[in-house]
Amino acid sequence: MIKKGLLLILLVGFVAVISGLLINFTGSNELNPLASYYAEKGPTEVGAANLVTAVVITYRGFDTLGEVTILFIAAAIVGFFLKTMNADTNRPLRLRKTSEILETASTLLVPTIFMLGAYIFVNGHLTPGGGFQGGAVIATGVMMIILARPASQFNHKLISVLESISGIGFVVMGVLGLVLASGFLNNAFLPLGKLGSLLSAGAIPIIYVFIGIKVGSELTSILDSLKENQNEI
Amino acid sequence: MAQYLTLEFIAMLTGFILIIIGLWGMITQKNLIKLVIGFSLFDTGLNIVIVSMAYVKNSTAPIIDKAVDVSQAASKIADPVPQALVLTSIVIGLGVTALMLAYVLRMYREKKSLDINSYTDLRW
Amino acid sequence: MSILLAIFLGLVILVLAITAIYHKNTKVAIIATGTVGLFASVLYLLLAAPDVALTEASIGSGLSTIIFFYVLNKIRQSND
Amino acid sequence: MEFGIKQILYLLLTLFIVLNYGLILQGIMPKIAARVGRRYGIRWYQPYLDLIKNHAKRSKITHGVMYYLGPVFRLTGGIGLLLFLPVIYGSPVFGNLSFAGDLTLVLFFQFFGVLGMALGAGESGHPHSAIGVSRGLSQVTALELPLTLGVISIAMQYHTLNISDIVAAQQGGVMNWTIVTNPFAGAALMLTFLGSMGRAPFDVVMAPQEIPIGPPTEYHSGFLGVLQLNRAIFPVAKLILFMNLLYGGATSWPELFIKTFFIYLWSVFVGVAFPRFRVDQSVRWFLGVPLLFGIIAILLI
Amino acid sequence: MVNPIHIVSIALGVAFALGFLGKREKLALGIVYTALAVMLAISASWLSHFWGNVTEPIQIFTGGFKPPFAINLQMGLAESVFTLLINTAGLLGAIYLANELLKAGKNMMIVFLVLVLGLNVMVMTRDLFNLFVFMEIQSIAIAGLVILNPDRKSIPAGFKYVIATGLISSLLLLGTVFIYYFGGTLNIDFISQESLLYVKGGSVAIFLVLLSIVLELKPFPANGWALDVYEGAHPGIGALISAASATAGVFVLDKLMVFGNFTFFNAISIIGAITFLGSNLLGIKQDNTRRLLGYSSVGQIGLIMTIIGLKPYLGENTKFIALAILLSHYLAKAGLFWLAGMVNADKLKDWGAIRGHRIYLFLMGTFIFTLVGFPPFPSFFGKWQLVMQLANNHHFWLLAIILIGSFFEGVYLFRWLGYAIKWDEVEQNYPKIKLNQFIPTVIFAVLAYALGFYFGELSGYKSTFIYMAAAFIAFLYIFDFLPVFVKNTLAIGAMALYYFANQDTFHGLTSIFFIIFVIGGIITLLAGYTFKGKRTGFYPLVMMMFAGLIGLLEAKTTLEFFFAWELMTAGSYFLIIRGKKSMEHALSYILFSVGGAYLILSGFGIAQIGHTGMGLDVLKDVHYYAPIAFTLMAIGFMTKLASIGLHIWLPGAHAEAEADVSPMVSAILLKAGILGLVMLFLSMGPQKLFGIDVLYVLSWVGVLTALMGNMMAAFQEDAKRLLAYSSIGVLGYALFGLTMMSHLGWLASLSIVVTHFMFKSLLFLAIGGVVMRTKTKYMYQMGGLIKQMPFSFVSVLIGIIVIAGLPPLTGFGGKWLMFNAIMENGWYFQAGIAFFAGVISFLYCFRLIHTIFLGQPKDELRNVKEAPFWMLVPQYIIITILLVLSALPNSMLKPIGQILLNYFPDGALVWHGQLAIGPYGYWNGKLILAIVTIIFLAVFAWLYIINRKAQKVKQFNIVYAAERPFRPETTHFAYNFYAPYQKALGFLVAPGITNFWDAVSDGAHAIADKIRSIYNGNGQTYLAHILGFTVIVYILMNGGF
Repeated sequence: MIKKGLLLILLVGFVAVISGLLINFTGSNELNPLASYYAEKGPTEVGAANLVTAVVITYRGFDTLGEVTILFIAAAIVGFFLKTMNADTNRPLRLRKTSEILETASTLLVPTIFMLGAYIFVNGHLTPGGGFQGGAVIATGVMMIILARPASQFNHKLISVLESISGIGFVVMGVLGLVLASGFLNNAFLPLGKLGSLLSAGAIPIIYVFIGIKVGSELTSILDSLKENQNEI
Repeated sequence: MAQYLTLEFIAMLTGFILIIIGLWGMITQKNLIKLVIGFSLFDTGLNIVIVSMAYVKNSTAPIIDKAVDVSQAASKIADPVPQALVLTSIVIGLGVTALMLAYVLRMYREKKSLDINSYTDLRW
Repeated sequence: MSILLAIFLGLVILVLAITAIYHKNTKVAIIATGTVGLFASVLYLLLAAPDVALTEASIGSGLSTIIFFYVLNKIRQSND
Repeated sequence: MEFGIKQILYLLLTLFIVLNYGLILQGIMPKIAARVGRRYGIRWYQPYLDLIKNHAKRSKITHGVMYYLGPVFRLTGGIGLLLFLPVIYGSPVFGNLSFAGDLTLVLFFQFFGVLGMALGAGESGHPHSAIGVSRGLSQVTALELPLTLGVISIAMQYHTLNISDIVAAQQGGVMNWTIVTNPFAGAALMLTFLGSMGRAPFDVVMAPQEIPIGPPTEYHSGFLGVLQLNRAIFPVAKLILFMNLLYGGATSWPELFIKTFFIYLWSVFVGVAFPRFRVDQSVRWFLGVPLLFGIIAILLI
Repeated sequence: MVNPIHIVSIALGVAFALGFLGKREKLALGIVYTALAVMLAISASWLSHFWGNVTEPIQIFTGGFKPPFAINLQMGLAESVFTLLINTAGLLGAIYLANELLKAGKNMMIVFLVLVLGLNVMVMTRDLFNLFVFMEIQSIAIAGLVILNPDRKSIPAGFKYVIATGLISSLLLLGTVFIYYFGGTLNIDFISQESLLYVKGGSVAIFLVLLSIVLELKPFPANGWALDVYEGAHPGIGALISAASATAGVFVLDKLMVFGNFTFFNAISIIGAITFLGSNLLGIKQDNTRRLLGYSSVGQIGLIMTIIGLKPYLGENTKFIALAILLSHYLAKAGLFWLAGMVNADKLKDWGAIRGHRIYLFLMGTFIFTLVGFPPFPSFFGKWQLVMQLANNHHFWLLAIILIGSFFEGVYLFRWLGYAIKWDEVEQNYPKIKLNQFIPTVIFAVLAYALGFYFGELSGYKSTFIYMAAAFIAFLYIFDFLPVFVKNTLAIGAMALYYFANQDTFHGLTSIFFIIFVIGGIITLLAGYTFKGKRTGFYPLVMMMFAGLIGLLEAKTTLEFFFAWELMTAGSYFLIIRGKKSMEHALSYILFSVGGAYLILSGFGIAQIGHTGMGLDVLKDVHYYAPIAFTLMAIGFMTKLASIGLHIWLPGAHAEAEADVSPMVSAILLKAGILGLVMLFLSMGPQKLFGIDVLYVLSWVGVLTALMGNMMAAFQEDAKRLLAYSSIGVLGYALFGLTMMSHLGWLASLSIVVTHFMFKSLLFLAIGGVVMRTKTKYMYQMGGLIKQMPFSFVSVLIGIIVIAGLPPLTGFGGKWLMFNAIMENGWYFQAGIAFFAGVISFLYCFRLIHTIFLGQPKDELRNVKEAPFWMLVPQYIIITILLVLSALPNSMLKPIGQILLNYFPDGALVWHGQLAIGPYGYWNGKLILAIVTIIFLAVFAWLYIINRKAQKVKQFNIVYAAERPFRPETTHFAYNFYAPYQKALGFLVAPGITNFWDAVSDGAHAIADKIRSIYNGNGQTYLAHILGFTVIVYILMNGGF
């Protein structure tokens, strides 16, 4: 109890520290100059209607590259981690039976879910959403398959090839930006097109496709690693 | 007081309290899964804080479409930068959470215990 | 109007968060955590951030809850 | 300084006088002590007899080189000490070799013989010798502290380490003697003198009355003879040193005999009156009262 | 120039591409190596581009837009250096981990590559949020690499690491976004400190950002998680974390400090200093290798934090100091971790397995001396500059903390090294040399030397002598397989060459020490011919020690002096530890030496305040705190002299050393302390500290040292220990003489110094020879050896006559001079004690010669031979010199007096031939020797005449009450020789000082033990530590909330 009390005091102290942030927060009435620049120049410089996408993919594209990398190594680590764990156990694999309804529903739903995911990341520069969200949706579809057919073995090779292709694609896009346009990850080496149309915003749709595939396959591989544990009892 | 009764401030307050709750969970819950939950809440709180920061009074989403014209974008939209940051932050949070959970699983396999007090072999 | 909604969302989020921390049943706690994410994404919509809302819903509350459950299940199973 | 055959003859003369004087003192003092204790005592010429007897002994054994050299070191130390002292003040004849070194030399040279003797005795392999040496050295070191303080006090008093100069400064009557002008230094010195003479109560080193103990345990015949020569010369040299330091030195042989006789008598007197100390006791004793006197003597300069 | 962005594109491209390779792990590893090598090449090419050119750093605009609208990376001189370091550690670390990576598969290769990439970007990026992202990459990658070999240790450690860094990066993110909110930008170059600090929220945001960077650098005490990782992870990973990751972290902190105001700088320097002190203190209690290295890493990074925090004071020097210390840490810590991986010994004592392996020990020694800051390594120059600058800025508290922390670091590192060299309770077990692990380690060791010389150049250190000596030492090390005879000849030849080349260069007082060091060195080296075989490792070390000693004389600046001082300490440490049972003694030697060296260092530091040069003459004109500087340096030098209170290291160290090392360390090495004092006293003169004359206090220290040293010597049973204590005593005299600051006092002191060199070499060599033959050091186990070892006996006899100061030999000269000097000076009580002590020396002298050579021979020693010929040669050379000096004392004293006239013109001796006349007395050495010899011969002749045919008898033919003894053991009176004396005065030598130091050591251990209990192993507690650290630092910085 004394320990809890001490922790409480600690927490109160921490609250006191960060309250300095809160009480000085008054909201904003207008955009700061940086954001205004994005709002004004973004559509013309980048050609993306979704300004968040413009920032994510182009202005701060380097962050996104790092972010993809984080997910990538997280997947790699989880995969390695759980793989070595499986290697430790020699217990026989017993599978749980799943209901037929789930199996049938998944057969119908999964293609749709994949389509939806693809749609989200292809339209990332126009509407809310993008590679991450789309990738997550695809991963959800994968999860459905796992739930429905626990026995199904993923083609690891395929996942990792997809992961590699999309990852390299992203990097290559970046380098192309450097070589053909004004800088690494610049999207303007392809025509910017008309604002608001699908084929606009230069390389952003392509990059988002790569990101979508990459995130999808990375999340899939995390789920897959966990799945292999899942079925083993 | 009235200056605090705004959408963004309430959201931010929520975020801060969520941070505190998450933190409290992280430092008091002995269960490893609860600890990770605490971290996850902390993370969500942080994201709420960032998003509320992006909000400009009476603004719309930072997307140029029929509702928002290019010319008036600067006065109408919310700040896209923090939103972009949050996207990154959420994904990173997922990565970290997944990693933590993988660790929890592995640790459980080692000792069959979810109590953090069982994992104090390394010390001093 | 949106302020009231925000207050409501905030309260729900906090209650859920406390549940997540203190509920004895880990399953409930995980669900509560996921729900916090869901309500947060609603809050993001209010805050003019649809991109973030979508992401939070799919990744922050969706996928991470799934991962939580996977792990919990795994732990349960190896308990047998 | 001319150094010819004449000087050597003078040295030998000094040596001869001192030797005889020392032997006679060796005979008389036990006699006095015995008479105090109402015993008859030895004949006064007994030391002469012993000396002759030892030199004439036929059985001579040796334990090795150092054993052989021990007595040589010892006697060298005794003679050297004597010769480095100005014996008769103002006499060109008996000023000896004091021009070679000062008081420091004399104080340190005392140990030359001691060390050599100890080495010789050591080689004999007799444990009693070693025990005696260990005791002797312990005791000597302890009395050194008050002695040094006293000597420093005197040296500071006269601003010199030259013994002849110290004696010169004391000329002109009893009131100029150091023992009067610097009584504390005198007291410190006289107390340490008791220890350096090796008589009771500080004679456990030799333990002459009981089982033989001490460095010369294993010595006999000619070796012992040489040691006896030293035993005659060495104390007299020391007496002369103390006389020079404290009692105005001597301008003639008779004065020297009288003064040294009484200084010697002082140690005999104490020896008769007090029981023997163990070594650890004597060490502590020397670091008590004599040391106090020494400190006061320094403070009073 | 290749665009630095390609560091990113190549690393990521390769990382992503590894997925194509399927199961071809070897190919994957090869590609990873290639990628790392290309990254290394890119940063190296940029370094060469910026090197020496004052070029503005170039900016890389990602996204194609100028900052602040897009993220930019920067590549300048600093960035190129740091990325080069990171990539080097990355490539070599990957090579080191080849087997583990192959086993773990390509996932871990990916993580490894991405970690190196993340660190690169952390260095290059100029965007705050981008920094956050790549720091996350770093944390996650490390968390992954921790489980390279998943086991009970690494997994919980990794978990603690994940949650702790998770919390820390969340704090960073919180701060970052609020910086954006209050400052309107995320670009580091556009964030204006003023506008942020203007708002309270802004300052909190800055606080959170900087604090989380500090937390990433593992400040004490919020660093339990990091220590666990160091302990739990594979050493190869530990190396990477400690070297590369910390390097990047330091750079980030430095980069972000542009936000910080003065308070932040102060806070960081204090946090760093506390970290340095705290973790090094806790380190002394540690017995697990990797955790020990963890503590040390944390401490070193703390030190660098301090330096960054001191930037406002250090100004331009920051770069030099920080880099010097960082590089040393980088090389040494990576090297040590790698070594730990190769040796694979968990407990420190298990390192005894590699004892005797010269390559492993060479590597380990190199790294440990690099860490502690010995020359010629960069950290030496860094620490030197740091101390000078701290002193210049009057940061004395910080100075003290840093030096104490360094000292603690020395404690555990040297203990560890000692175990590796000497601990013989584990089986010798040399790990097989795997080239992929071995080569990176060797490269780092070589770099440590190379960079050391480079930093030496930078700090204006140039001593051709030391460089030549270093070359010679290296030569001896490489050609260590040659037989002793050749190496000994080479060593003597080198010394002789040096002597003849330089005999005219030294004038004044240094020439005395020149002769002692060089001629003395040659004489003692002669004894080396005794040894057969190779004597592995001996000659480089001897030469190192002598190079240090001579370097002291060659030194023109304080830096050169200190360099040589430390070199000498290092060499002598290794020499001492070569002895049989010398592990703990060598440890206490090096610790006292290091402590003393730090005092000297701080003394130099204080002395040069307000000076621009570093010449030794700054000591002549100390502007500030002169008495304190004087006292510090005096105590420092007295540590080497083993003055009372600081002496406890000496007896063991000198007694346990090898037969010919004892004379070197005792007769020659100790003189370095005298040299230091001579230099100090001459330059600074008498000083009053708090109204007390320091020299007066030192005079008491001197005589008490003499008294205690001699008395302790009298009570020893161990012959070499006896001599060691005797050295303490004699040097007490020397110190006493110097404190008199008069012509005679110095003459006395220096003549004692010179004769001490001779008689102590003589005695140590003689006793060393005896010990070699009898295989025991205990005197009571010997006895009667005069018949077997007559030559050694004569040596000892001459030696003790000199040591005791008996006329007619030359030792008396010193006593006579001392007496005159004291009388002149008026220090009578000291004089009394000095002479009391002098007489006590008879006690041990006699004991030494009696119990060894005289008395009853023991049965088992009846057949020992005379000491080896080459042990006797130097002895008889010395005896010859001693006899000449005894006969002609002015041949030594007159030149010394002549030299002293330059410094003390008054009160010189007047010489008439061999007759010296002082202010109080006179002394004619030649005459005395002649007289004594004549009397001696006359008496001997007399005895021989009356005793011509003495009969030689057997051992037991002695007069013994009633019965004859039959066992030498019971008849040889040797054990506890001075029992009555001990009974009377033994209380004076009660081990009070030893007890005092024991108590100090126990106290430090107890405190460390208490403090480290905060690291209870619970990850949650560590989170609480992080929170608590945040709160407390905030309160302390702001004086409230």
